[in-house]
Amino acid sequence: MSLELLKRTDHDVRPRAPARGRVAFPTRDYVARMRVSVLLFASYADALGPGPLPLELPAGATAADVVTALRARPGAVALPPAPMLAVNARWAAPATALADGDEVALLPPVAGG
Amino acid sequence: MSLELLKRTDHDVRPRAPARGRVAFPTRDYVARMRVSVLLFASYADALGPGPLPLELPAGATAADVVTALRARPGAVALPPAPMLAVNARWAAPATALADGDEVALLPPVAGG
Amino acid sequence: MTLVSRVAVSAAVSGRLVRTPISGAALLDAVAHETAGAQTAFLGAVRDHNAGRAVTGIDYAAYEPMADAELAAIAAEAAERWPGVRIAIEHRIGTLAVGEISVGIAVAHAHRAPAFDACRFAIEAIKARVPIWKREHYVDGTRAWVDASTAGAAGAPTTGATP
Amino acid sequence: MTLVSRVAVSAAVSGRLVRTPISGAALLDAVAHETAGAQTAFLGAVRDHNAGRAVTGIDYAAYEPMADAELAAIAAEAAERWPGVRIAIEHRIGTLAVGEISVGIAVAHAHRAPAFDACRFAIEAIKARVPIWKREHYVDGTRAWVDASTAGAAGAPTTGATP
Repeated sequence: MSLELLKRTDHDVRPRAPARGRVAFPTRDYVARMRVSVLLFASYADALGPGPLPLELPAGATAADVVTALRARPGAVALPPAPMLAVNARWAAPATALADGDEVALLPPVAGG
Repeated sequence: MSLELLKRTDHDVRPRAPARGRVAFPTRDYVARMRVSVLLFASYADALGPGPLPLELPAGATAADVVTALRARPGAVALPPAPMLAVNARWAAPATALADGDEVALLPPVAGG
Repeated sequence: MTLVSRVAVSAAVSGRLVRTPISGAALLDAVAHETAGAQTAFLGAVRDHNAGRAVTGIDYAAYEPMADAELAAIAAEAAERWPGVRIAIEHRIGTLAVGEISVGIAVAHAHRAPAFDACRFAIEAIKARVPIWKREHYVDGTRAWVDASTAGAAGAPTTGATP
Repeated sequence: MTLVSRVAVSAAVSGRLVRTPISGAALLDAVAHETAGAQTAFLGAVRDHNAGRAVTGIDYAAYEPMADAELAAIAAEAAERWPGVRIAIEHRIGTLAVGEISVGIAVAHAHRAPAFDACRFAIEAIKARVPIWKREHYVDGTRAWVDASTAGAAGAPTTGATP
């Protein structure tokens, strides 16, 4: 993944993060790196810490890149090969492109009811 | 249908009527005629009277014979060709053989709930 | 048959006629159990309309001993068909106003599938075979027995539209 | 997100997280309507056992804003899929004792089929997609997250046996 300035691509059409907590950058359309907030729950929180975990990623990073970044941390063995993900409180595929300020959650298999 | 003394047939195995209200006959196995009580409900009761209606039938009569007997009465036009029947508070086919003291109910299509 | 009037429902498997208001909460309490994580309920209430006519109330009449026995039999059959099911059924007779509950079913089981299935079975069985009839009251003061045999027929004061 | 604490459920279509006890009766009251002759309910309660282990209580945790939104979305989807459905959904979080209600769903409709179907849809959707997790407390004092991904696996303190 390139660390150079990257123009946002047109397919990046997910809902934007809420303004709350979003870091302001000099320009809206060109960013080199971004910061996301990672949330962990239940057994993932027990293994990796409760979060929220601030994470800096290259522009253009996807939700899957968050998982990759976490694998270097202690306790990451608790994560399955492809944990379920949410971006800004909505279910998201691993390929979902992230934006600065996004909230990315790693969700253990749900067990409500 | 014969009015002569008839031996009860072996196939007559429905549950007996409760002793309550049953007319005693000289012998258990040989009866010439029997009395049944006919119950009518809802629209049938409105048309034919609320009952209970005492009815004398030849021995060996069936539940269907009760319906036939009622067709001579005023208001019988309210009865469909084959009204649903119960004998002693249990659903019964028209061919069900009756015993002295039985309670026969003509039931309009049920509409509970 | 004697109608039991407003005593607490307590048996794990019960079905009966009542003459007094039905409480969904009481039925659920009756079947609740520490082993039963899933509870379902069905309540039938008097609607303010039927087959296009405004309804102001309903008289429920029954062949009482038979209806009471059939309700108990339906509860027993549900418990036999779905082992472990706890079920309480009540059907009210008498005159009910719009909004009042005419039939209540509560079911509890360790798992939700049998709890749903037994509840649905019970209301379908009640509508199919319990000798209960209803006479609707209309705004013009007239009354008519709901003729389930012509349910859904247009124009008639009947119902396919029983809840 | 702010959890609304114990205000009456009033909207005809609602779904939300709560921190306080769930009342099946209150949910049913919330959906009752004079046009709706059929009411159904599902209640999930904490069982005293799971996967062969005695359970003394459960902590329910959630990704709160997402879970709250998903519960509301499930209610809205039910109302869209079965037009005329009135539905109230509540899922509780926090620590619950055995017998306490963790999830409650009440549905009302003019007819019973949509009322049953929407209720069943809602609990299945909740179990499939609302980010809530539970940690069971066992009699020996230990606790473990219920791992729904290995539901039914023998031996593990897990559950396919969620109600």
